[in-house]
Amino acid sequence: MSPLDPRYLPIAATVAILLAAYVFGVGRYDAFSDGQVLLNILVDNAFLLVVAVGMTFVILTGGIDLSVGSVVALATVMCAVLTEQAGLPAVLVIPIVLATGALLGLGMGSVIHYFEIQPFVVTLAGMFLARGLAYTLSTESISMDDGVFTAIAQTPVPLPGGLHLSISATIAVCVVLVAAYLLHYTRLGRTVYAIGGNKRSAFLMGLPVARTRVTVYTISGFCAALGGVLLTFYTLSGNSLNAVGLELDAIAAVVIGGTVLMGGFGFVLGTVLGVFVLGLIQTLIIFEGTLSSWWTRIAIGVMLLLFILLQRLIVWRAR
Amino acid sequence: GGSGGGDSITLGFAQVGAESGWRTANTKSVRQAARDAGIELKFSDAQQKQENQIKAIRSFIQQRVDVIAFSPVVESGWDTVLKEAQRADIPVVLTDRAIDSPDTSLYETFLGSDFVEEGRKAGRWVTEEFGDAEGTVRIAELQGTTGSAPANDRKQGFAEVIGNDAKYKIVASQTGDFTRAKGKEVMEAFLKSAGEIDVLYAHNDDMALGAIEAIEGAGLKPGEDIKIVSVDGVKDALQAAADGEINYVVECNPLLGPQLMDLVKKVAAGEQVPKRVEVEETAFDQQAAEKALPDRKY
Amino acid sequence: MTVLRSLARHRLFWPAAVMAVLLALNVALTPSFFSIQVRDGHLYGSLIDILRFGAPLILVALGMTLVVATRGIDLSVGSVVAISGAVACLWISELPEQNSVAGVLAALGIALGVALVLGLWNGFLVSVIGIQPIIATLILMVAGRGLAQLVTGGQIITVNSGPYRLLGGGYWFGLPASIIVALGMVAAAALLVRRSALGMLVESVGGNPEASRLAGIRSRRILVVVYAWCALCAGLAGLMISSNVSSADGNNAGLWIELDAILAVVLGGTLLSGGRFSLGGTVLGALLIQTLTTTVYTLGIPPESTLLFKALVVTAVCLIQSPAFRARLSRRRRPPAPTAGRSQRDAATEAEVTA
Amino acid sequence: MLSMTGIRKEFPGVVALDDVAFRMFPGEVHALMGENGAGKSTLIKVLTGAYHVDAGNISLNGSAVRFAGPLQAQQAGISTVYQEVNLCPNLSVAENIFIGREPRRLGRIHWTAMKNRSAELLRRLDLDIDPGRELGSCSIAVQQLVAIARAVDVSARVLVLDEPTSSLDADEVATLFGVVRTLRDQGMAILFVSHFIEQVFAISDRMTVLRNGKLVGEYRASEITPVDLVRAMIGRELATLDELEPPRRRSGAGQAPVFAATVDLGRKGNIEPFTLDIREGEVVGLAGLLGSGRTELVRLLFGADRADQGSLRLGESTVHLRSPRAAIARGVAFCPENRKADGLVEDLTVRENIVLALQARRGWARPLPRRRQEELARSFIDRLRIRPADPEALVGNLSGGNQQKVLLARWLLTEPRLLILDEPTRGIDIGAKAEIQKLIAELAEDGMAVLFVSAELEEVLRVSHQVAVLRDRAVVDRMPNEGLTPDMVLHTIAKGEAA
Ligand SMILES: Nc1ncnc2c1ncn2[C@@H]1O[C@H](COP(=O)(O)OP(=O)(O)OP(=O)(O)O)[C@@H](O)[C@H]1O
Ligand SMILES: Nc1ncnc2c1ncn2[C@@H]1O[C@H](COP(=O)(O)OP(=O)(O)OP(=O)(O)O)[C@@H](O)[C@H]1O
Ligand SMILES: [Mg+2]
Ligand SMILES: [Mg+2]
Repeated sequence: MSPLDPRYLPIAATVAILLAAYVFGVGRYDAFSDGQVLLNILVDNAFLLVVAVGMTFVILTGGIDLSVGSVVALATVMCAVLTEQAGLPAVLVIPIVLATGALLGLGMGSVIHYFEIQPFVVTLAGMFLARGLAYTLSTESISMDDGVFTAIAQTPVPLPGGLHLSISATIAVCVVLVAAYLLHYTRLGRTVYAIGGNKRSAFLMGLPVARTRVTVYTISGFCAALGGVLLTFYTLSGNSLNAVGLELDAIAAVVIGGTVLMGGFGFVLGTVLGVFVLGLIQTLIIFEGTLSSWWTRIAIGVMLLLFILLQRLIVWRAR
Repeated sequence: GGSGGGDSITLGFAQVGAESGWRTANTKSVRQAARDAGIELKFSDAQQKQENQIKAIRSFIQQRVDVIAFSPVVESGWDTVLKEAQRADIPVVLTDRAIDSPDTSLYETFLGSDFVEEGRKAGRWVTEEFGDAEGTVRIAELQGTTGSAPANDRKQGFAEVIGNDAKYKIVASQTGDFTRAKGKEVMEAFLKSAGEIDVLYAHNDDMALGAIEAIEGAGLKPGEDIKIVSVDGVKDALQAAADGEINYVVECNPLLGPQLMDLVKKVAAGEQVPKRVEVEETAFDQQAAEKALPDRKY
Repeated sequence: MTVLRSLARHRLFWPAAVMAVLLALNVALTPSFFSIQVRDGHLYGSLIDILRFGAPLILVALGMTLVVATRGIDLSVGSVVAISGAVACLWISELPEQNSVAGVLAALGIALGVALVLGLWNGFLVSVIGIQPIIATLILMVAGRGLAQLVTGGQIITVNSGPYRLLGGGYWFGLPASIIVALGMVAAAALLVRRSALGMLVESVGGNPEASRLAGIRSRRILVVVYAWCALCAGLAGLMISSNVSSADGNNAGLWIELDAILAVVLGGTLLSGGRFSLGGTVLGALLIQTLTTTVYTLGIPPESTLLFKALVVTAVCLIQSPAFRARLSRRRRPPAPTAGRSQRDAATEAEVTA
Repeated sequence: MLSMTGIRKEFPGVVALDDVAFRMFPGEVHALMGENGAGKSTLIKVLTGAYHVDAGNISLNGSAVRFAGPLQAQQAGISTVYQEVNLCPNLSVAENIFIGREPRRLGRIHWTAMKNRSAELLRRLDLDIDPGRELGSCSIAVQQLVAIARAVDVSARVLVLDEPTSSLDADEVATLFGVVRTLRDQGMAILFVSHFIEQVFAISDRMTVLRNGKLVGEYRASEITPVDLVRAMIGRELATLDELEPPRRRSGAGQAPVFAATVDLGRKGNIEPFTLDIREGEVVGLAGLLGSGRTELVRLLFGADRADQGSLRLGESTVHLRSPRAAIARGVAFCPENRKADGLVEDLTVRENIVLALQARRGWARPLPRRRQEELARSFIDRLRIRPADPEALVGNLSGGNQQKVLLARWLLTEPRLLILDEPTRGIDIGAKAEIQKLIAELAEDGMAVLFVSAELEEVLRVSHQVAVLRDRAVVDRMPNEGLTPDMVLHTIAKGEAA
C-alpha cells in the first residue's frame, strides 16, 4: 500500500465508492453521463452543503446542532416576509437574516458553554424556538418576486462545455473553501480540533475554549441561515415547513464523510463527499424511477448501508 | 414534447410522499392509470420535501420525459424549476394542489381539488345542521399538520362560513397532525378542558376516527352527543358514518389517475386543455355513506 | 429544612419541580384537572391520561436510556414502532376470528420478534462492523419506515379485535393496561439492570470503552443486548400506540418519537456522552414531556405557538437543572454554596472548564 | 516573585487545601512534596486558575492576581505541565507543542515551520520522534516529554512541573534536569513535584511539604535530610528511609513450573519476535529505554494487541489470544500504564472500578453481592491506603496516585496466575510504593507469576527475580537478578547484547 496517512483513508474510500457509484449510474441510465447530472447534485444540495459545513465545525468540537433545519426554515420565512410583506430591499434582508441565524447560534452556544447544558437539549430547544418563530411569522408559504432574489436564483453561472452552476452552488463552494481554510490554517480551526480531542486538556493548555465553543455554534447558526437564504433562492419562496429533518441529513453527511461524532477527527472535504453520497443516492433513485414510495426509502437505506460497509471494508483492508 | 423513447409517452410524476392512506391511494391510482393507458411512468417520492421534488423535476428534465406531473408539496416556489422545464419544452401538469405563481404559462393545466371549498362544505353542513339551534354552538377543531396547505385551507374555508354567525364558536382548536393517534390524544384533552362540545370538525378522517374513540372513552356517543364532520372520505370513515358515528364526510378524491392520464395524452399531443380541471367530488351524509361504502377502494 | 435541602440536592428535584409547576398551571385553568373519577369501573381523568399517553414514550425512552449509556443513540425507534404495529395489525387483520386471544398473542409475539431482530441488526452494525451508532441506526430509521409502509401497503390497517385493544386502550383492575405494562417494563428493567451486573457493565462500556475491553468486559455482546432491548421496548410501544387506535399507520406511527425519547433521557440526567444512567430520571423526563403536551392542549395554545412554548419549558428545565446556572444565580446574591449530587466531578471540573 | 497565602479549596465533601501558603523565587527550583492526595496538584491548579480558589491570595511580582483560567496564567508567564498528561490525543505531536501559539505567516499557520521547530525542541529533550505523528499513538512517556517540550518553549517566568518524571527513565530525567537547570540559571522560577526523593534532592533548592491539604512547612534543601522530609510528608517517625523499602529480592522460584512461555511471539511494526518464559512464583522485570517496546510486549501477552506470529503457551495449553478476555479467562491480568485512557472508568465509583474486572469475568448474570463488593473495596482501600477512604467516591475525583492504586487493586483482586504490571507505581508516593512492592513479593511467594515493567530501574531490580532487557523493540537479553546493578543493566541496554 502507498503510505497514505491513515487519517485520509475514509475520505479516499468514499471517493472510490462515489466514483464506482457514478460509473454504475452512467452504465445504467442514458442521460446519466451528462456532466450536468453531477453538477446538479451540487446545485440541488447547495444549501445542505452549507448547513453541513457549519455542522462539521460543531461536530468536530464534539457537539451537535439540531436546530439547523428550523433555522433554515426560519431564514426562508424571514426572507419572504421581510421582502414581500415588509417591503425591505434584498440587500438589507439578507444580512438581517444571516445575523439572526448567527445570533441564535451565539445564544445556544453561550447557554451550552456557560451553563454546561448538553448541546443536544439546548439545540433541540433552539430547534423548537426557530420553527416556532417561523410559524409565528407565517404558516402560509409565501412566494417571492423580488428582483434581486429572482435574479440571483435564475442566473446560471456558465462553465466550459455548456455546463452551468447556480450562484447558490458557487456560494456553497466558497463556503467550503473558507471553512477548509479556517479549520486548517487558523488558530480557531486548530482549537476546534483540540476541543474535540479533549475539552479539558484544551482548557488546561490555555486554549480559548469558551470563545471557540461559542464561535462554533455561531458559525453553525450562520451557515444554517445562509443555507436558508440559498434555499430561498432555490425555491423563491418562504415556508415554515421547509427543511424538516434537515439536521439529520446534515449530521449524516458529516458523519459519512468520516467525521467522528465524538469530535476531534474529520475534514470539511469529507463533509462535501458525504453530501455527494446522499445526493448521488437520491439521483440514482430518481433516475431509476420505478420505485414506489416505500421501496424508495428502503433503497435509500440499503444504499446508505452499502456505502458505509464498503467504506469500512476499504479502510480495514488498507490498515 | 421531448424526444423520449419512441412512440410511447413518458411521464415523470413527482409525488409529495406517502404521508397518509389518502396519498397512497392517490399514488396507486396514478400508477394503475398509467399502466392502463400505456404511459411509461417515472415515479419519484419527495418524502414531503419541496427540495426533493424540485430535484426530481430537474432530473426528469435531464431525462427528457415527455410530460411532467407533480403534486406540489407547497404552493409557492416553483418558478425557477418550471422555467427550466419550459425552456426544455416539457409541458407540466399540476395535480391535487395548485401553485400560486402568477405566471400561469408555466403549467398547462391543474387537476385537483379545492381545499378551501372542502372547508366551506364542512362549514355549510354545520350551519345547516345547527341552523335553528338555540344558544351558542360549541365547535372543536382538529387541525392538520401546522403550516400544511390542506390544514391552512380547510381551516380558512370553514372559518369563512361559520364566521358569518356569532353563535358558532370554536372553543378548542389544536393540531392532530392528520393522524389517528394524535386525534385521539387531543380529543381526550378537549373533552376534559374545553367543556361542552357540540360539533367536532376534523381536517381529515383519520383524526376524526381517533377522536371517536376518545369520545366513546369519555362515555359519550359520537355522532349524537357530539356531531362530527370530517374531510377525505376514506373507507373507514364512510363505515363510521354508516354506523352513525360520523355525521358528514366531505370527499376529497384521490383517484385522479385516469383523468390525469387523459390530460397527459392531450398535453403530449399538443392539444389545448382547460387551465383548471376539477376532480369529481361529493360529500356524504350517513345514508350516502352507507350506499357508497361497497365500492370504496381506499 | 435539612430534609428539604437534601431533597433539593437530588438531581431529579428540579425536573420534578418544573413538572409540578406545569401541573399547577393546569389546575389553575381547569380546576377538575386533578379529579380522578371512576367511570365504567375504571379510572378516568387528566392525570390518568398523562400516564396513558405517556406510556409509549416511557417505554421508548427506557430502551433509549441504556443505548445512550453506552455512548450510543438509536434513531430507528420510530421506525420500529411503526413496523411492530404494522406487523401485528396485518397479522390480526388476516385472522379468521380477530377476537381470538391465541391469534392476538401470536401477533404480539411476532411483532416483538421482528422488533428484536431489528434491534439485533442495529447492535450488529454498531458492535461488530463498528459503524457509528447514529449512522447505523439512521439506516434503519430510513429503511424501516419504508418497511412499515411496505407491510401496510401505505394504508392504515384497521383491526377490530377486543383482545388487541386491551394493550393500549383497555383497562386491568381499573387501571389502563398501558400504564401497567409500562411500569412493569420499568420495574423489570430496573431489576435486570441493578440486580444483575448489567447496569455497571453498561456504564463502564459507556464511560470508557477501551478500559472496559481491557478489563475483560464483552462490550460487543453488551452493545448487541442493549440495542436489542431498545428495539424491543420500541416494539412494545408500537403495539401500544397501534392498539390504542386499533389500527396501524405505517406512515406516521412513531414519527419523531426518537427525539422525544432522547429528550426524556437527557432531561432525566443521563449524559449523551455515555456512562452513568438513571431509569427513574428517564421516566420522569418522559412524563414531563407528556405533561407538557397535555398542558398545551388544556391551555389551548394555538398550534403555531406550541413550539415556542415547548422551547420555553425545555430551556427552563435545563437551566434550572444546571448547577452552573444556579451557581451563577446565587453567586450574584451570596458566596457559592457547594453543589452536590451525582455529577459532583462534572459539576466541579466542568465549572472550571467554563471559566 | 510568586506567593500564595491562605489558600483554601473545597470540593464537595473534601477540603483539598486549607490555609496553605507557598512562595517561589526566581532562579530557584522549589519542590512541592506530599503523599498522594495531599493537595499538590490542586494547589497548582488553583495557581493557574484551572480551579477557582475559595479563599486566599496569590500575588505575582508584588501585585495580586487571580487568573480566570490557564490561558490568563500562561499570558502572565506561568507555563505548566499538569500531572495527567493533558494534551490532545487527536492532534500531532508538533501541534500539541505549538497549539495556541503556532508560528504564522501571512496570518495563516505555517505548518512547515511548526514541524521544524518542534523537531528541534524534541531533540533538545533527546527525543527522536516524528513531529507529525498523532500524539495518541505515543507512549505515556513520550506524551509526558511532549508536554514538557510544550511548557519549556514559552518565554515563561514561572515553570510548573507536576510529576513530569513519573514515567521517565534515568536518562530522560537527566536530560530534563539539564534543561531545568539551564532555565533556572536564566532566572526562571520552577515548581517541581515528584515522588522520587533522590530526584527532589538532586534538583531543588527549596521544598514545601503538604499533608492532608495542610501546610507542614517550607525547608531549604540544604537544611533537611531525606528522612526528615519523608517524616514531614507522612507524619510519623522514621529511623531511616529503608524502613519504608522492602529488602531487595534475590533470584528465586527455582524450578517451579513455567506458567507462560512464548516462542517467537511478535507483531509486525510493533515488536520483534521474542521468546520468554515466566515461572510460577517468579517476578520477571522488563528493563529498557523509552520506546523499547515493553508496553507492546506485555500487550501481546494479554491479547490487547493480536500477535501475528509465533506461539504462546499459558499454563498447559497453547493459546492464540484474540482478546483480553481470552487472556483473563486463562488467569492473566494486566494493569496498563495509561490509567486514564486504558484503565479507569472515571464516572464510576472506587468500588465499581475495583470490582470491574472480577465482575466482567463472572459475567453480568452473576453479580457480586453489594456487601461483598464493599468488603473487597474496603480491604484494598486499607491495604493500599486509598484516599479518600470512601468506596463510593468517583474515581475521577481522586488524586493521580490514588487513581493508580485503584487500578492496581482491580487487578490484584482477580487473583490471576500471571500478573502483568505496566508501570504500576507511576505517581505513587513512597509509602504506598513500598507497600505495593511488598505485596508483589508476597503474591509471588504464593505462586503467582509476575511480569513487572517500570521506568525506574532501581525498582525493577528490587522486585524481580529475573530481568529481561529490551532494546529497539526486541528482547536482547535475560539475566537472573543476582548481584545485578543498574549499571550492568544499562550497559546491556546500551550494547544491545548480552553483557
Ligand atoms: N475534582 C475533584 N473533586 C473532588 N475531590 C477532588 C477533586 N480533585 C481533587 N480532589 C481531592 O482533593 C485532594 C487532593 O488531590 P490532589 O490531586 O491535589 O492530590 P496530589 O497531592 O496531587 O496527589 P497525587 O500525588 O496522588 O497526585 C484529594 O483528596 C482528592 O480526592
Ligand atoms: N523514540 C521513539 N521513536 C519512535 N517511536 C517511539 C519512540 N518511543 C516510543 N515510541 C513508540 O511509542 C509506542 C509505545 O512504545 P512502548 O510503550 O512499547 O515503549 P515502552 O518500552 O513501554 O516505553 P515507555 O517507557 O515509553 O512506556 C510505540 O508505538 C513506540 O513505537
Ligand atoms: Mg497530583
Ligand atoms: Mg510503556
